[in-house]
Amino acid sequence: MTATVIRSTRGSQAVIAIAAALCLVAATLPLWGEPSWMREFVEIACYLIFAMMWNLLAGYGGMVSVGQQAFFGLGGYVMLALGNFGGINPFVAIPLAALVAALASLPVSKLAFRLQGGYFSIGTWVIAEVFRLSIANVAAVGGGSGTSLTALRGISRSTRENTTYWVALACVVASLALVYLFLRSKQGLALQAIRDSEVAAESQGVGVARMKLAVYVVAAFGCGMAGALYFVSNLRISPDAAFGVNWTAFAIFIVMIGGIGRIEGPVIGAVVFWALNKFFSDYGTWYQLGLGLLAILMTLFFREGLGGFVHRRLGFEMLPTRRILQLAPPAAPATASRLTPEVTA
Amino acid sequence: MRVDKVSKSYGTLKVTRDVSFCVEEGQTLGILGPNGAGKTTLFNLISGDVRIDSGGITFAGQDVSGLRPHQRCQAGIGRSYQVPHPFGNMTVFENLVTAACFGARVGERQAWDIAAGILDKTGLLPHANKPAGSLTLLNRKRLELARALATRPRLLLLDEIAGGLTEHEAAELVAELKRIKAEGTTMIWIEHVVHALMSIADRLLVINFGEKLAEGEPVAVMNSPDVRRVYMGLEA
Amino acid sequence: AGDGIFKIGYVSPQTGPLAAFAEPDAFTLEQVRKAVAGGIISGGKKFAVEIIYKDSQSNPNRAGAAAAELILRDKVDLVIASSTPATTNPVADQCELNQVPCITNDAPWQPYFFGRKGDPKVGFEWTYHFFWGLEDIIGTFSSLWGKIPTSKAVGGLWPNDEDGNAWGDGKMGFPPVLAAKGFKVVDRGRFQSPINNFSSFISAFKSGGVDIVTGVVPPPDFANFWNQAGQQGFQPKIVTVAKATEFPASIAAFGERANGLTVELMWSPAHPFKSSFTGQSARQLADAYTAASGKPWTMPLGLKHSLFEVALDVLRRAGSKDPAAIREAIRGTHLDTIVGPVDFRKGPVPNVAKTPLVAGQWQKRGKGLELVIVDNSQAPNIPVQAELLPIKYG
Amino acid sequence: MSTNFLQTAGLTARYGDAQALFGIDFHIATGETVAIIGANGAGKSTFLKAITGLVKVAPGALTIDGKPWGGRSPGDIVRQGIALVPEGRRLFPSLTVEENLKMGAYAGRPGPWSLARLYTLFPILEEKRKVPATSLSGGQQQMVAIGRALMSNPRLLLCDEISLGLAPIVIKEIYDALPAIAAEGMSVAVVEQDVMVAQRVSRRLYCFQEGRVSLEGASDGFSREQISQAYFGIQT
Amino acid sequence: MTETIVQGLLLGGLYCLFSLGLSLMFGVMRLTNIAQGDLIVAGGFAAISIAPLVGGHFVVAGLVLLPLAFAVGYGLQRLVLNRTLGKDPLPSLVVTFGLSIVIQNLLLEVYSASPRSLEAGALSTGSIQLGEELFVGTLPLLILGVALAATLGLQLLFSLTPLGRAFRAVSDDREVAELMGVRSANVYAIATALATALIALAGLFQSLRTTVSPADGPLLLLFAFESVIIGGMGSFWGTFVGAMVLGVSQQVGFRFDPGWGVWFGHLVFLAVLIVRPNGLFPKTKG
Ligand SMILES: Nc1ncnc2c1ncn2[C@@H]1O[C@H](COP(=O)(O)OP(=O)(O)OP(=O)(O)O)[C@@H](O)[C@H]1O
Ligand SMILES: Nc1ncnc2c1ncn2[C@@H]1O[C@H](COP(=O)(O)OP(=O)(O)OP(=O)(O)O)[C@@H](O)[C@H]1O
Ligand SMILES: [Mg+2]
Ligand SMILES: [Mg+2]
Repeated sequence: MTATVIRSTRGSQAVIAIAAALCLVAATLPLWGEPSWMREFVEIACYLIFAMMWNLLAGYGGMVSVGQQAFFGLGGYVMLALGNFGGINPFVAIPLAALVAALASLPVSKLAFRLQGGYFSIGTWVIAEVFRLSIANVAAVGGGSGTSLTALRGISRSTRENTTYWVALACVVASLALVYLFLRSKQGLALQAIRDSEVAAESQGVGVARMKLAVYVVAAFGCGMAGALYFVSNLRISPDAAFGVNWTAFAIFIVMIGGIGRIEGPVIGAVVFWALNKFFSDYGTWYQLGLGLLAILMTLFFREGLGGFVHRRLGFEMLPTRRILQLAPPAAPATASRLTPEVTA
Repeated sequence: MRVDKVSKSYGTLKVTRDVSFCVEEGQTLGILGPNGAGKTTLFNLISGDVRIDSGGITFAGQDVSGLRPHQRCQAGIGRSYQVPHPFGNMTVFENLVTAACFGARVGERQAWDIAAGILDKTGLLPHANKPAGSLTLLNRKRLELARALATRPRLLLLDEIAGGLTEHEAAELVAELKRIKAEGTTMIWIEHVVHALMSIADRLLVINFGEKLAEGEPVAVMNSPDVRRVYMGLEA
Repeated sequence: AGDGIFKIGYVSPQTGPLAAFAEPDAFTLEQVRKAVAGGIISGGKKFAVEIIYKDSQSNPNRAGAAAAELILRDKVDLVIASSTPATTNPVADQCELNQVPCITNDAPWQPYFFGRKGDPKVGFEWTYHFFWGLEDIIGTFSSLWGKIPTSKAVGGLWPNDEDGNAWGDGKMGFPPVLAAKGFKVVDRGRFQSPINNFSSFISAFKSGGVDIVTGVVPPPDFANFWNQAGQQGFQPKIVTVAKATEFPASIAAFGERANGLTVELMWSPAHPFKSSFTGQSARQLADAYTAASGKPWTMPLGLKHSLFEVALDVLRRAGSKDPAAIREAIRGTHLDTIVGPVDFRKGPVPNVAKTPLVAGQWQKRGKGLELVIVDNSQAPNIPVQAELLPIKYG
Repeated sequence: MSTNFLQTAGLTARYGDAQALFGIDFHIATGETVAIIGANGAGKSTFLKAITGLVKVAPGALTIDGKPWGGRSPGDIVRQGIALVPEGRRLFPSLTVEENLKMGAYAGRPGPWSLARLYTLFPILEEKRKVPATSLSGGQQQMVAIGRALMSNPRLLLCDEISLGLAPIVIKEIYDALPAIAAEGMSVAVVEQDVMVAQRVSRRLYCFQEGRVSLEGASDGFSREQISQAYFGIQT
Repeated sequence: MTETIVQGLLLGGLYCLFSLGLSLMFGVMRLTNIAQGDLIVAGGFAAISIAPLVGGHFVVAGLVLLPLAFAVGYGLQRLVLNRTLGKDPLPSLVVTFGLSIVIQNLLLEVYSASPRSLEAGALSTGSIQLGEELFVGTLPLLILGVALAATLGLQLLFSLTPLGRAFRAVSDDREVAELMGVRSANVYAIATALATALIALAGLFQSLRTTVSPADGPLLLLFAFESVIIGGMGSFWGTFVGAMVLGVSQQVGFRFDPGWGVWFGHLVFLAVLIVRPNGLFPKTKG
């Protein structure tokens, strides 16, 4: 039997086309935009990548980590060390730093995976603290006081800013594409299966332990990348800034607003977060308090998030991962007009 | 496939005691026994969901007792659960695609074809794009079977898939199982619906209190006084 | 439309553990805004002055981001910042990278300069700082400690942060100088703040015969130390710990046991200086603050005030919004401020100007405690108000 | 004395999207013993859960003493004197035998049953009262489960497959205790897979099939064939 | 060395108070309260605010604070946390995490970032001399005593009273417990109320022993958490011992090098996790 499977709709194709066009326009931003826009983009890009990784872990892998800042900070410090001491261009050091974070997550997972549920969350936090305290005792990177990235001194401001911006854009597009393709692939199926029932997934041939580890490592890679990127643009690092739990706090906020367990969730959440930040961040304490409250209210009363809401309203998924089996291939013109078969096997 | 003196305890409760049996390739073994006799536990031991305390399990000449469940599945042991465990948020079709991709280790495209074929055969095709969580119990049980089939098993473990079926449905199921059997698949089937089991099993195994009570040719087993008393509750 | 307006960006830790430093901000800003309400004359033209105030949340990360926002979004002409290296360093780093003039204070110059990997031969291009340095505080403290007979054994409480690392540094910090002056230093190493148990310090201090305790310690840690010292019967004669005992609010938390604590004093109502733009004396400024806020005076009041004094002076002399012109004006600063003269031409290293430092002691005056000057060895022009008293134990 | 103190009319129940009961009409009189039989998944347990409030039903679907009680919390129902011995015993593992029994009295209904009286009924439990409940043998655990339900001094005792996983001899022991328990005018409804036992202990009998009542009437009024028919929907 | 251990045990007393509430809530509801540390800090600030209103003595402040905290905890569980319970741990984690942020910023707004402490009078520096060089502070000793009493009290409550049975029963099998007439929503609320009272007590002692400031919460949570895991989940004596182990480990770390004390505590925690994933005294069921 030959199956016809639909993997995207007109709507979702339009979304992807629009996104691609936006990316192209965005790539030319340094030619016509304000430097401050680039700066804002880079910052929000770091939050977005971090939040996407958290979503992958918590929303798809069922691992609610409060310690991803361990890899964020590690990424930042490795980038700095490579740049300041290794003489490597910090932009080149970003992927290397992400790689180191991914490698570091292997032994870390051995510890963290011994805990489940809420204990996993706080356990990962303890591990992040161990990272923070360890780095804080390394005098070469300034100990508890932190240090500055000197490797970029001497490069003109506009070159530095434009490059940072392009690198950030590339990182965001790459992470989004990676997550999207991953979730559309076989592995994505396995991940969803694990989320629904670990026992059954295991009995259907899915290597649950390996899959979870893979997700954890990928998330560490992404978080490390976000961290390296952030500190390339920020130029100053300290253990408290790099390993602060507020990174995870913002990620949780972004994901809960946008909709947990959906690819577009963090993107929507990040846009909302950016807007809130722009208009309210000067309210300091009250702003943060409001974010916390909003996360609570979303969880209690609006768990699908904005992404879920939009999905219900639009009637189609913006970035679908589903496989819809076309039931009667030749007939059913009504469906065919709405749905476009993408792949036929 | 052979099971050699396997035992399992939960705390002080010995659920399986030194059970041994073997199934020839292509044959169908039926397992009977009162509730809580340890039948499902036996399946859990074979599929690897639960580790055995002692004894060994050999499948197709390979000792599988040390393998993880997913490895056993990939080795060809497919199972369905007594309490259905569908991937509730995925569609029925995706449930099967997952099983085919990872259990039978085929590529996506091929998995689609396998999945669609099995859906057709098991009558789930109309439900293909529904979330599995929205199925009725009956269809969930069908899905259990379909998903197990999608892993292309050489040995199929079926846990009470006929329970609650009407006469007509049960007959259809038996016919389907006979087809599967004819393709050369080995089966072990736990079932309380005795007549359905009788119509397909080559041999029967009766378990009581984690121990083998009787084993052998179906009619002979069913007529043995022990079985009539313990299982059917009939004073022989 | 920015012509004719000088924009000053101001970063300060309004919230977070360092918030005590920002307590006088509201008062200072109001005072400055009133003073420049009619604009200032620079290069013969009239400029309005706009001040944009950002919170660092006591987080170096936020401080850097706030500076970047000021530079890139608000397009400020001059960035100023103050209160600990955690604020000054990231802000100055941002300014240096974005080529915007920057003036900071209220952080010893060594953590500022060397903490930012500055080279004494080269200096920085855009960023300037005025405050005292470790040589002043070491000088003041050692002079202070010589005033009464002690065992000359000094116990150090230096945490693992910007300040602690600089103060306790084996080459630039307290230990070598104290050793040269005949003090014995008992240093158990940098501790990770917050820390809730000092018993290992206390037993080391006791066995080392320590009579003098010094350090630069966040208030909660010091509270722990001080309580536990009491419990363990450790009774040093002198306790001179920076940060923890600088602020009336944290002193109030220690209650009676704050009596006799000593601290470095960078500004007080008794300082014989006047504001360059309000003409107030130090006493008048303190009184005005107390009248407006109902709170006792605190050291950052003078420091914040002086920061704006320098900023406004620089802008008056700059003559235009050109960053280079503003930078030249900073370089040429020679101004008598409420914390003393600021002169960037002399500095110990490029980009740094020094202001005077004395030492004070919390002494019982009437019902409450008051911070009075007890040592002026490093700044003889500031008069001493009282004798140093050893801490009394009831 | 055929006052039907508890009655259901057109009772339906669902688990999420899956409907499990499709309009059950059931009644039981004070002092009456009724059996419910049916295949796996027929909905027997669900029916008992619906009565006790664990599964939500429409207010009018369940009447106690002529008043609607559907949709109330399990606590409200137990205070009305309806106690359930749940399927699979479900003792509290971290409580001792005696603590488990005391939990039964949590609702505080006055009545004849006390720890002392239970211990005379099941002396073995007094011996074991300090040990964790789950370390008992299956039959003893079932005694605890029954005792726990009795401690609430119910007017109606619902027993869900209390013979599950028990040796026939133990089953006999427990069912022999039932008349003594019911002697004081307590109603009893037993769910049982073993038809013979069900017929023996009850006065009337309901047979469930796929969420519907397929047979109802006096227990001794049915032939084995009739019951098989109602049970599986097929001829054995 | 003796001194290090004695000091470690005294520190453990405080950690034990930090962690009992966490242990209780997890034991009854499988709920991990990320706001634990911030609630402790809030308790400390509440005590500081109440003390001057009732004449300044901390004992009186405590007597006012405890019922107040009980009520707050009851309301919190009834109105907020009960909605998050279920098989999926995510909602309760996100909500308590959000709560932690809300509490921190609320405290910052109300009390500012300045650290504050509760006046303990002579108690704060009082001590008992045990050996030539061995002083034991009266206040830490009192805290250890209270921790011991609280552990014992909880253990007795759980093992001897109907409420304790209900706690355990609901934790084992909520559905069947409801069949017995237990109102689980209410039982949960009482558990959280008790936990919150303990948390407030911990906060009171924290503000007596040292200072509290709004940003302190997360670290306190980690200490509480480590105590619970080291001891083994769901047993109060385990938590007590876990707190002692953590206190002594940190103290040993400090003795070795003041920069590594807390770090060493974390390391011991991770080591326990590797060697005995279920803690030193896991609760055995069945
Ligand atoms: N995870 C477990 N922990 C403790 N006891 C268990 C566990 N799983 C099963 N048991 C016990 O093992 C015994 C056998 O259970 P099993 O599920 O194998 O029975 P079964 O023969 O499949 O019964 P049924 O016909 O009802 O499906 C039962 O007494 C059951 O309570
Ligand atoms: N918690 C649940 N969630 C979803 N469906 C359920 C649940 N419990 C039972 N069901 C389904 O409801 C239907 C009736 O089940 P029920 O347990 O009442 O059957 P039963 O007659 O007691 O069977 P058994 O003899 O196996 O105990 C079945 O289809 C079952 O799968
Ligand atoms: Mg079974
Ligand atoms: Mg049942």
